[in-house]
Amino acid sequence: MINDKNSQKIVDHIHNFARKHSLWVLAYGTGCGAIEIPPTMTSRYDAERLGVRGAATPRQADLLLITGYLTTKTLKRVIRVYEQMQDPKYVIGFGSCTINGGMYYDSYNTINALDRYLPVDVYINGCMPRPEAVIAGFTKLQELITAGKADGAAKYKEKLEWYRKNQKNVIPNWTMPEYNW
Amino acid sequence: MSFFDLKGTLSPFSALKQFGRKPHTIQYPKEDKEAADRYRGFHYNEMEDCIGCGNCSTICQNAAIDMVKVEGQEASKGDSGLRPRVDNGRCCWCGLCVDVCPTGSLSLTKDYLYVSDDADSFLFTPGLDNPGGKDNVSFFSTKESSLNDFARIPMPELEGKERIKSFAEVVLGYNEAEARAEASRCISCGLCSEVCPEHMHIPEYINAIAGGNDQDALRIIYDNNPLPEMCGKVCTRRCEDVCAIQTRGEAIAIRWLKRYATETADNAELIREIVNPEIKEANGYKVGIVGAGPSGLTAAYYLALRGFDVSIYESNKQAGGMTMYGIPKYRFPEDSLQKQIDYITSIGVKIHFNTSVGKDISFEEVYKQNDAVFMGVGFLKPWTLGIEGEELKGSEQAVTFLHAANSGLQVDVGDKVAVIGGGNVAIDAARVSARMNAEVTILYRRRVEDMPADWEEIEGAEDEGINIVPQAIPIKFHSDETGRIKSVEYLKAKMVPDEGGGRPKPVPIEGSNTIVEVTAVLGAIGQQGDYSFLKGEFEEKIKTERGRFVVNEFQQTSDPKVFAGGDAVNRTADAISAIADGYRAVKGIEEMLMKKA
Amino acid sequence: MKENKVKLAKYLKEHFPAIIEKDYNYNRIDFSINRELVPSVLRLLKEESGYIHLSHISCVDWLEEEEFELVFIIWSPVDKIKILIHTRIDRNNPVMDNIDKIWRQANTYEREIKEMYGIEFTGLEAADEFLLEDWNGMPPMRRDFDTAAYASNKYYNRPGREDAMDVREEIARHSGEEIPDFAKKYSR
Amino acid sequence: MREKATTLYIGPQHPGITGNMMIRLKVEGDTIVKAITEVGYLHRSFEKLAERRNWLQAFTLMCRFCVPEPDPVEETYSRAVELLEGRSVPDRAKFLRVLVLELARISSQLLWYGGQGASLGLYTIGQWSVGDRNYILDLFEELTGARVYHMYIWPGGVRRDMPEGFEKRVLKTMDYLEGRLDEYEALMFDNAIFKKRTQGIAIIDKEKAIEWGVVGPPLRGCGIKSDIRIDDPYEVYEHLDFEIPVYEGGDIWARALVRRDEIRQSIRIVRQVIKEMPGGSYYNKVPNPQKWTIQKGDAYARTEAVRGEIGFYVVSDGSNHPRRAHMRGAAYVHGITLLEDILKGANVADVSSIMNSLGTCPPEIER
Amino acid sequence: MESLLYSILGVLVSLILAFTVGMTYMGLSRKITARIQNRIGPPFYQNFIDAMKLYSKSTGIHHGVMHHLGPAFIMVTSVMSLMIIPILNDSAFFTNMNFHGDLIFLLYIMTFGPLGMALGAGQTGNPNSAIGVTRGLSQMVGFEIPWVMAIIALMIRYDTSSIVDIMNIQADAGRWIMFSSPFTFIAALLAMLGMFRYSPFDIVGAPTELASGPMSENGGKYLFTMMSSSSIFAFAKLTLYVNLFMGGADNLLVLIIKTFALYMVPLLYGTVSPRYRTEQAVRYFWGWPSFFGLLAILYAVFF
Repeated sequence: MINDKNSQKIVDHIHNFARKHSLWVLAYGTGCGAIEIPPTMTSRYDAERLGVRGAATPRQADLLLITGYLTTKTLKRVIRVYEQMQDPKYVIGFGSCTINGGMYYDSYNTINALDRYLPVDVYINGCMPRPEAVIAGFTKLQELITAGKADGAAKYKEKLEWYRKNQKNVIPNWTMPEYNW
Repeated sequence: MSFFDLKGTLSPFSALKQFGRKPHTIQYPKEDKEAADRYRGFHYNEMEDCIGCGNCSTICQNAAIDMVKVEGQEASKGDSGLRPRVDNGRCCWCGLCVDVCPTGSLSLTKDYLYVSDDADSFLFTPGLDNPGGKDNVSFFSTKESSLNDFARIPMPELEGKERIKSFAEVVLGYNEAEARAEASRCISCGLCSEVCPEHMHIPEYINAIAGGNDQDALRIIYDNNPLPEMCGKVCTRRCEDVCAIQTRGEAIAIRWLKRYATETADNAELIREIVNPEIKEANGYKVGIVGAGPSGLTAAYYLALRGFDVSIYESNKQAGGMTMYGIPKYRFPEDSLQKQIDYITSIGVKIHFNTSVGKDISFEEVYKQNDAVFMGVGFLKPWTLGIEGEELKGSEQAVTFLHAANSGLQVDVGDKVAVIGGGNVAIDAARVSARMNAEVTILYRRRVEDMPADWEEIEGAEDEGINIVPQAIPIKFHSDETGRIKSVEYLKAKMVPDEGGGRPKPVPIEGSNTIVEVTAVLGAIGQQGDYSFLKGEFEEKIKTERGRFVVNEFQQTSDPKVFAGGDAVNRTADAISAIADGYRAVKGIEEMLMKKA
Repeated sequence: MKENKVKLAKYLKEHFPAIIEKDYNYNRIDFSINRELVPSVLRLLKEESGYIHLSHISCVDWLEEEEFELVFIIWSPVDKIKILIHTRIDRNNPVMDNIDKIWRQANTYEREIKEMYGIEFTGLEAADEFLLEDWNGMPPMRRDFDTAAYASNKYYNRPGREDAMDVREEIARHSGEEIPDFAKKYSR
Repeated sequence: MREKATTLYIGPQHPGITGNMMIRLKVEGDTIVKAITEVGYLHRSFEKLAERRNWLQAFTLMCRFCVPEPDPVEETYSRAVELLEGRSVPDRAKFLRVLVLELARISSQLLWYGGQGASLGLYTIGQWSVGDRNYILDLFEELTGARVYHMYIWPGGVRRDMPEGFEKRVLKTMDYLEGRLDEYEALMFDNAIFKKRTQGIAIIDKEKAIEWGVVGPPLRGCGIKSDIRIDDPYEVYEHLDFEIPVYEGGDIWARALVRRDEIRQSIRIVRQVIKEMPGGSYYNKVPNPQKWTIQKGDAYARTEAVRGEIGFYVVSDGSNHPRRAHMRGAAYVHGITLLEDILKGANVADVSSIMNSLGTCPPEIER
Repeated sequence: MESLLYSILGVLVSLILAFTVGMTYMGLSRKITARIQNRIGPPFYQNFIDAMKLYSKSTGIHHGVMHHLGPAFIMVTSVMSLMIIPILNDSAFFTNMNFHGDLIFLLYIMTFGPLGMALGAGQTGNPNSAIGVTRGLSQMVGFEIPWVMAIIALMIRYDTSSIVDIMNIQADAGRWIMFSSPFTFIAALLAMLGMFRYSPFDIVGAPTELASGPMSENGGKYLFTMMSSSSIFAFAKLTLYVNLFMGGADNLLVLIIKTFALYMVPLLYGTVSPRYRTEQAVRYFWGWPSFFGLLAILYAVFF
């Protein structure tokens, strides 16, 4: 039987293997942390070794990097972009700003805690995280995928209403469709 | 452009030769490149060195550092018991916290790696969460790079030779710029105010001075100290011992700053105008105070502010107690004291001078006339040396000597004086003698660094040409044919470490007898209380223990109506403790009387 | 440089008697003038004196004085002097003349100042929104806009830090010190 | 035949955009008829935040103004504060500052190599130059303790002295880089296709450059010799021997050549600085930061950053906070109005290339 | 009947072969590029993992029927091309379904894919896709000219429109057409640069210009389909070139060596070149490659 539990497990295993070794990162530099992405992706650190490569559009990407602070203006676009990505999708939050506001905790234009608005799978410590830390973030995500714990996207679907409420709270003029997979 | 750009087509292919080159990729996580020696990674806090001043928390522009209670770190003198905790969801690793850490306990390490799926796991207590960080410290604070100013603004003073010519005040005081600069060194932690017996609001008034608000500073000071000018000049300033800056540098000159603040008002009216105290309506209670020393004056002032009817009984003709009669005038001029006493009397405190309780008026009378009594009687009776020849002419007690000198009486000590002892009284006596053109020698049992006197006083004495002979134990005074003292014989001592862990003990070396020629000897090895005025039932009622009154936290003696303070109560025996006693007694008296009502 | 500055000040004084100068001992000279004359001063300096580079336009909110101060910083590559032209405008009715006809780049500065301070530039042609999106509060760079309060109201701060203590208060509590209210503003 | 104009959004999520901003293009075929920039995606309001911080706390904010090259911003802020307060800086600090600034210039130019290459589809150059940039960042890490946000140049001097043997490592890196630069040039500047893609594209003529207030390499690419390091010298630049590369043409190619030559000049400066580095103190200590007040007044400092002029207008009201710390970003002017103007009539394919050559940097536009 | 069975089986086997080899080539190309770029690069099997992952992704995008059919069109094109192209010389198994005139059919079918793509991408409504498709078609118009010229020259010269015939002619002569008709080869080779869409001809999906052009709206399984079809197509094209100009291959090993060597040409040129603009690319193809194509035809006609 193809659909029984054990074979599903094997299929999942294979899928997870493929997913973790092929993380396509959406090319969206949302904040300062983006400056360490080029070094990570280029010759000195070469994240492509781990199967991490850039993807030009959200449709093709698996991984959204929130590289630091998000202004409300960007948040609106990020939500849109995130929803356009195809399952399974992951989010990595870079540095202090995504965790608790970082140095912009008192700015009127930046959000403080990213996980109120998007499900975050991995946080990387640093301001900004250096390439080693970024790669460590990728490997941590890979571990989570293997363990089947990188389920941010599922959580997002499940708690969509809660996320929407928070999102609408900080984005004054909500002109987006209610959901755009 | 040429018809066909051959070079432009072929030259780029030179890039292909890179194929043969070894890639320079760092194969993290397979191989790791260590962070630089100065890398700013996670914090590390040396828990034992940290004093919990919270300066890191103040400088942090991200509000990332919280001061929290940490297990195993208890508050103690000079340590708030709190330790920094960093929110790595805020931190930007600028390292300012390291650069402002006065102790240098906080540093950054080479570690920087932390990834987690839990956003709440980024709170981090340096030192506790990374005990191994010590070996990894990379960005640390040195005295050179630190943002703290470790050097005190030097206090202008009279030259050593100049000052022994008269009793003019030695310390000249900061000018405005110096005071601002000195006050600006303060990091406002408040560790000082904890050890201050009176818990003065030190960071607040220093901040006020730094900001140029001298009058506010004075107002803050008068909140719980009615004799700030005295404290500003002669306080033993234990606050400076725990100053956060003092851990690696020179403490903030808290005393001199207080002195500066008090100089904003040069007469009692001005003080009153600046402080503008709120005086409560008379509540009908009467309080009698024995002794117009610091504790008595303090109690009187705050009681008067609270609407009590206060009378002080003072045996001398001037108020101030030991600060008047014990402290030489070059340290604490009389008009400074007078100004403060004028201010205290201006708000309604009555002082009965030349009224010695026990002689001119009996204690019982005082006790009956008032609803409460406060005793700030001090230690007047000096300890004697108990060696041969002490009764000789020319052998005197330093306290007596100082009393006489401060009362303006002529005292003849001749031209060679030996002072025995190492406390402030000894130094005072020595320096007063020096001003009487005597050649002074101080004999002290232990080493110079063991002397209980302030180091500034010792230095001052040395500047004035006073010879300090440490490790000298007098054994005999020799007399000349007129019965006057001629010389002091002493034994040299060696320091033997104490097995119980206490400070080393001086042990005389047999046969090391040395004789020093003198015209007078001043003994200054301490004083004790004289409670002969307590007669009859009071002798029983008011308990003493080891020469001191037994009091509770409100300075209440075993007779609920009687309170006591000052040297006769506390062991530290300094002005500020006396003031603290007085202040506490005010609360006690108020509590007792108002509650009863 | 000194004589250049003197010459310049004299030249401007001739044309604009109301101008107030302030000299610095390096290559900077300041002029203050009322706002109506600013465009003519700038035009004169650009076209006649060679101050062709507009380096900066800044705005300072003097809340206590109920005024905005606008500062135009211009530079001459020949004289190598920077001139700061200050002008004060009423904070309650902030209107300024548009100078983007003199320097095209001024357009960007004016757009930002308009958005951040709410200063109206007469005749400025640009989209309303510049940096902010759907902002409907007070212009945020004004001194009376409290960004910390706004942020803490609007954005979520991660819990878990409530056990933080103030060192000063903790010490005072510990030792029984009572800090009077009037002194508290001097605590850190 | 006139096609109907379609609207094309470049950004904010787009691989070709330099940073996080958006350009709305009206396109007919491959030709742009109208371009509207939209910024604000990175607006953190540093200047508002700086007003809440004290003078030294604000300094940690400053390097975040411009992500690709934080050091000139730190330098400008520090110098503005020093001018305001009248604080002097020790000579050694000045040399160290120039060292950091020039290393930052090299590192930023290397990043530009990558950006300009990638915008035209030449990814190899980016892999090389951005990879080699790490060697400069390693030097920074050693000197300042961080790779990108150094927070090294602060009011009164610099934060730490050079570590031991640092000079040697700098020179070694410079030698290595110089060798690599030849390889970059063979790949990029000799390349016929690169020439085809850049020559005659996005021309700014001299008059326009002045009228629009163009600064930095774009200005020098129009044949105007203008560099604040020479015109309004700061730190020790007037004592150093270097040239200002100037090229005629005003197109992407000329700007690229200016940048290419600037790296070599920066290497030259770094070598001189290392050679002539004086001894002594590196820091004229500021007072206790909590209580450091600066007298009333204002100051304006300018710095030649990689993309042009950075200015800092700092106002003090006598307190321990800046009343106003207003930055003029290098790309502030040509990143918006000029870009909109240049894009008119350009090919869609060149948008990214033009942005890279102008050095558009949204974080410093929006701050 | 048996031969048909063989052919069908052969097609299936060669499909798997083409997929595997094509994917491996692309993986290797990433590795080789990486080495030129001073880095290590992904493992050579990275593309298989990528394909697997893309296949495992969900697809929730609906832009209409044509959007779904676009990738299918390309797949069909690739498979059909592969079916026609013989893999090995004189092999009953690997000759596939060639027939007389297959060269002309190939010319037609090879343009079919991009057209299908165009239809699919057009329906997504994404302007990037639309512009990308326009560019792709323009570019195709560019490289088709030298390519068709080269094929015509071949057909005139050898008087056949069958690939197998051409392979046999080379085998008989013992000389590759590459050497006997160099102009034809050069024209075809230069056209091939365009076909492979490596730099400087990666105009269609230029990331920094158009995100990823026609693929902008395609993720997951669509992208998987495109990826596998393009690797099959790449292998088919390479085999075709080997067959036409390099004497075909007697066994698989020779085939792989020859195709890989040929594959290096666009790949290495790509790593060191920036991208042309569309009109520059078209002008390029209409320049030297077409000139050589014309030369080849003239040569074939007159000699």
